[in-house]
Amino acid sequence: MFEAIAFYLFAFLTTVMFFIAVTTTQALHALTALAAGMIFISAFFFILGADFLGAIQIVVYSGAVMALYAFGMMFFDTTRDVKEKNGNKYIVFGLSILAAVLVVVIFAAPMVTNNIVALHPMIEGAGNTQELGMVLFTKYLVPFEVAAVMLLVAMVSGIVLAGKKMDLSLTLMSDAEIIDAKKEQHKKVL
Amino acid sequence: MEIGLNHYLVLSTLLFAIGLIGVMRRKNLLLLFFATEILLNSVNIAFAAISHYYGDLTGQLFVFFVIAIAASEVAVGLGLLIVWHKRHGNIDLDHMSTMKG
Amino acid sequence: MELYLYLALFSPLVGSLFAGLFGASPRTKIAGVVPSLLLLLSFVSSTVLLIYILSGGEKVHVEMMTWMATGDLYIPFGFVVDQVSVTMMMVVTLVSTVVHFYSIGYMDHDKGFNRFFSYLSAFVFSMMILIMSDNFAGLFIGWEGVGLCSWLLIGFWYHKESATWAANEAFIMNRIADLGMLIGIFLVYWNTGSLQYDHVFATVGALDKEVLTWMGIFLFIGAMGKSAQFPLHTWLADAMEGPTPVSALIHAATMVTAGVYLVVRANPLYDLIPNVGLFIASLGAFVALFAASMALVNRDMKRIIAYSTLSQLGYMFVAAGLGAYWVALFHLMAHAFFKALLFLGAGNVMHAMHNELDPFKMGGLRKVMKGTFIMMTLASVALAGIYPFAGFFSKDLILEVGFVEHHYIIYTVLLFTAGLTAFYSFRLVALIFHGEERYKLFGIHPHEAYKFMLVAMSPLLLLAIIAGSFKMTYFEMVTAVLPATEYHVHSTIAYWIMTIGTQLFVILAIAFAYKKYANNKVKVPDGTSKMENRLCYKILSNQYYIPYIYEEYLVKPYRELSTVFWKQVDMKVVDATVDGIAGIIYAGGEKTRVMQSGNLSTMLKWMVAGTIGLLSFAVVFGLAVRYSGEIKTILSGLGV
Amino acid sequence: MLNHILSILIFFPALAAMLGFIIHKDSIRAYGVAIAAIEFSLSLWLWFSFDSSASGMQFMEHLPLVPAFGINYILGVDGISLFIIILASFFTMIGIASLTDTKNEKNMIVTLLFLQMTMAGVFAALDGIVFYIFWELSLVPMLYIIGAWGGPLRIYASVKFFLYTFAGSLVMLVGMLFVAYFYYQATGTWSFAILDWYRLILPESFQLWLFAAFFIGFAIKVPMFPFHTWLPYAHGQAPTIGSVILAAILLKMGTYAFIRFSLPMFPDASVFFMFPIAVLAIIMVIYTAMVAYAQEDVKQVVAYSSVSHMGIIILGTFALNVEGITGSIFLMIAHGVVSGALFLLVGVIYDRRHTKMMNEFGGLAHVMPRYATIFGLMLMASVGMPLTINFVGEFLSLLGFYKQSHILTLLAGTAIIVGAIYMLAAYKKMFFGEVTNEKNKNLPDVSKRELLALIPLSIITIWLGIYPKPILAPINNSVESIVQLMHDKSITNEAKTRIPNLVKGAEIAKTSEQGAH
Repeated sequence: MFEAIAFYLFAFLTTVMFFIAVTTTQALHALTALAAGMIFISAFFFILGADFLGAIQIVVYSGAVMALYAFGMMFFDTTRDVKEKNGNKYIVFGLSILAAVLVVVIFAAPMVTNNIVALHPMIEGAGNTQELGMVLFTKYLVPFEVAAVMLLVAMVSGIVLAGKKMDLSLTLMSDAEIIDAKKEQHKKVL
Repeated sequence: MEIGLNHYLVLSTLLFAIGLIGVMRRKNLLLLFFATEILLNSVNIAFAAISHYYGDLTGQLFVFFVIAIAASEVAVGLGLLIVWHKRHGNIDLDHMSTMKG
Repeated sequence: MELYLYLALFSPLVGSLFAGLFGASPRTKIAGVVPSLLLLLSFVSSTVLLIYILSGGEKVHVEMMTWMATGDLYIPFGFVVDQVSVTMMMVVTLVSTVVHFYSIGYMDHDKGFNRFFSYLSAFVFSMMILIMSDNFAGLFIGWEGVGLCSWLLIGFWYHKESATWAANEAFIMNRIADLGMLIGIFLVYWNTGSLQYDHVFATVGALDKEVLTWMGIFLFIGAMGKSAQFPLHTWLADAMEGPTPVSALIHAATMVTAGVYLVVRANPLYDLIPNVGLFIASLGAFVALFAASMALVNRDMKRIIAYSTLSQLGYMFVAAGLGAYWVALFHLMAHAFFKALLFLGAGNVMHAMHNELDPFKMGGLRKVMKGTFIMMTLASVALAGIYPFAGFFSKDLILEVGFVEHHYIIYTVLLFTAGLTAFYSFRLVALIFHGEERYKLFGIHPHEAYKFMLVAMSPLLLLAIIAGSFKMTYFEMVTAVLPATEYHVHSTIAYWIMTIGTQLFVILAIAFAYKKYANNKVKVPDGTSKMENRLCYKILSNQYYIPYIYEEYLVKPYRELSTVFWKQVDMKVVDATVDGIAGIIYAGGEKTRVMQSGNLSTMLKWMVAGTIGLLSFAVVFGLAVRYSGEIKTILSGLGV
Repeated sequence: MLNHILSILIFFPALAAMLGFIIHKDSIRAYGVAIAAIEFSLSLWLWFSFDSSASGMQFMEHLPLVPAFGINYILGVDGISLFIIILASFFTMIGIASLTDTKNEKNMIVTLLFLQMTMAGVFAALDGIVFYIFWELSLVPMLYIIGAWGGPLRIYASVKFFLYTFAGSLVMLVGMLFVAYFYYQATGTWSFAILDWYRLILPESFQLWLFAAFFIGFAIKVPMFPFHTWLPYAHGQAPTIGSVILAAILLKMGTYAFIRFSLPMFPDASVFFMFPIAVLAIIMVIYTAMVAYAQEDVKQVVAYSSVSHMGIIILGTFALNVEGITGSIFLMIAHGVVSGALFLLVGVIYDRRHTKMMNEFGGLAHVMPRYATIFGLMLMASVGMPLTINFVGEFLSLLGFYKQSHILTLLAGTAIIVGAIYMLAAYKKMFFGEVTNEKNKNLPDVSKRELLALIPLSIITIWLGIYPKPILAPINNSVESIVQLMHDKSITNEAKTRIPNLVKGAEIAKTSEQGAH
């Protein structure tokens, strides 16, 4: 009973949050709603007994990713309303709903529910984190390491891409210097 | 009122649809990224739920990797976005048409 | 005897190759003399074989080597000399030897002298294969070979448009008939399992009547082409574009008689199908009359003789069709002698008249060309069938055959044609040799041909006179293999009435021809005289408008249809369809290129649409798998 | 060495071609001729060591490539493929020998040597995938030859040639994959070996579809009506050597594949489709002959005549009896020789006048008597004159098909009429009459180098016309085994009656199957 209430509650909350995130015209609102939705999603993980994932979800998504986005938004003019000039709303909603229905149909098809045998059955008496760790560092070690390298590469690339001219600090420069730097930048661009 | 796999799947689908709506209607690239995050998360829920109901850890591992990928994607994507913004002064999708065939 | 067989067969080939060696070099006498001597050798060998056969020898049968062998099919290069083929060999080698020697003089000034002898000897070789082969395939080799040589020789003066046109016409028309021949051969093979004459004719009796009829018809179609029977006759008159010795050899004495030879050779087959035989005889009688009528008014010396050949071929087919094979063969032989003589005489006249062919422009030539005059007159007498010349024995025999077999219509037609034959032959002789010397109007100074040419012709003259006396010897020899039916009118009185009546009729026709054309009043026609404007004259002189009809309704439509096929169908339908398919794909690319607007938002929408497409596939296939049993029953219910 | 002679035949020219890149430009020609001559003598050696009394595959080579899917490098020749391989190496040799003032001669020779590799590969391959690879590879050098040395429309022609044949062969590939899959279903192991496939007895409905799939690939290659339109463009634009090889060898791949694949694998479907294909073949014969008659360009006449003759080959193939199939294989060789020679002859006059329009010529017999003679000989061979090579093939093909249908054979037989019409008309336009064009007055007759190519072809034309036995006998043995195999395999009564049973051939068929392993 408790599980059901929790499910429906969080389901409602995530749906609303995400819906706000995709429909609002305020970028800040969207960011906030998204972050909230992420946290609510971690609740599902906890309900499903995937504690480790829940924790990761909060740490990585709500923490790291959202922080990144927040940083990113600082570069852009976020105070301005986001213009959304969409030609046909029906296409957008129609396509999405169609896709959703199809996915449901596929999952609801009886053949999916049968014949699935667990490859890595849960180990009785071990915590979720421990279980995951055992699989992750045995069978999925190589992908794990690859993912780690990928993250590292992504980090470096993110810094390299975004961090040009990071050595110039706007707060420490005089106004004239800032104008010069901007001019120089424009020249480069052009 | 037992909550079964199908409940999660329906939820996941619903969120996926919301994500798709976002993907299609957002013109601001940053907000488009938000929508992709929603897509990824909806799939994550489905994975976790299936993993739970079948007692198979593979699903959870997938979620793990998806999160890792999402994180890297954000890092690289935002980097590119910033570069673009620096060059063009906007991150509007309609202005990105160099791939016109 | 095999040695003689090979000598007879291959010496013309050697001669041809020898002359061919000089093909590109300037005229040398030796290129003409050597093939002629080799042909003489062939003739001597044939004579030896004839004597051997006459003295009761067994037929000579050799198998030189395998030609084609696959599956059950086995075709060797086999040659047989029996009573029938030895007769033909004699005719062919004799006439061709004479023609070769004659040509040394006739082609004296032609720069294609060497080439000419190469072709001519090749022709003789092909003809020898045709008559000596012991199977249908070998016959077909010769059959096509003579067609090829005829093409080469008709088109010998290839710079003349008319000559090359006639050559192609002859070749193509023969090809039409050859197709019939080929089909006949196929029928023979699949029904008897062999193409060897011995085997085929031994088994042919056991076959279904219908099959036999078709066999007979298709083989006869082949014969119709070579022997220029209606409706494939037009090439023969046009073939007169070739050098005159060629006309004498190929288009009078040998090649055109190949059809008759085929029917005679296949006598066991035709004996079994009298209906086809009757058809052959009727067609023969028709052609005899038809060709003779065209010869009546023609104004081209060589064409007149060609039509006369056609007419005589009709006679031969009458005999062959009515089962009197030996009579047909006998007339073939006799005809070869006097017709070749006639042509060679015409060649002399042409030489004298600087290639003028219109007899109305000649006249009175007997004073300058005594030898030729005598020879042509005698040949014409033989052709007309006056006793005791060769034609009397052979041609009147055919009339008797018609009478005895109770085909009175055929008999009447042939009798009438005999009169026509006499008329047009002597019309020609009268116009050329008698009357006023009209050639003087055209400033020509005729002269007699070389002596040795006349000497070369003399064997033919001799045979044209005396060939009839061989009748009984010949009969005894040839009936060893051919049905030995003697044709005698039962009542002696009727016989004498018929014979004398025919003779009188013919002589009257000759007298009429002389009266009309041998006087000094004959003028060169200029298209104004009353006779020339008559309808029947026009029809006859235009050869019943048949060449015109062929040109208008076969050749032109074919040409136009070909162009339509190329320009309209091939280019605009078939090729355009292919290009159209490519175009659709290309246009599809062009159209869908718009999808790649470069606008990421639009592309994302497409991406979603694509996802939906894939998902739908998943659903559809999932359902199909789930309900495959039901779908199958529904489909089978629909009869798929 | 004899054990690997087929591999040597295939890869020797390819290796030599690669080495050819480092040969100096001036000596490349001698190098090419030498390589091609060695290749030709190797193929002759193949013939001499070939046991013509045996009907099965000989000189088999076997090397696993992808064992999991039964893809193996299997080579072998029988009487059917042997002579086409020899013909291919022969034409490569005389083609290189008779090359005249070609720009980038080095590239041309290298390309030709590569082409030789693919041709040998196609006819020697006994594995579906290997066959397919060589089949597609053969397009590339030809594409290059047309595209690089062709006439003004060369790009269009080469792209059309490539795409058209490529599209067809893709369908064929699908068919091959399905056959292999079916083999897997039936036996539990994968195999692409053709000899394994021979043993499959497919249900009739499968046969029909598979036959259709293979048919499209082969028919475009042949090319059969209505898939023939790439050919005139390809011939029209290709340089002489390209046309020669295309007509002499590449087209034969289609008809060869019909005999190698379609007939033994799908006997019932072959019988089922016999009449429709025969009708197509007859349309091909008559229609293209008429189109040929309407042409103004002598090369197009020869090109369309090729299509017309291929119709007879198809007809002989689908006679489904020993006479017909033997005839069609023989006609493949015959047509290779004759059409190759005719294209060379057209090339001779094109080199001199740089035009192929017939109305530009006329009276050439005066100016170039030797040329006219050789052309006349080839013309007569082309129209099927007895005692020339073509007649044997045409006669046997038609004879064979006569067993199946009288009327259709009669119609197809008109080939000898319509063929004569266009050929003689073309000959008349070019060689007869007076020399009207000033430019033609002083044309030199065929040179020694050209004679080098033409004389051997003339000799073959007559020699094999008079004495076809050395070729006919081995072909006959192999064909008998195929026909017997077809008879044994066929399911429907129709097929059993249409395909003759050669009792004496029964043993041979079995041994040839065992020879596969």
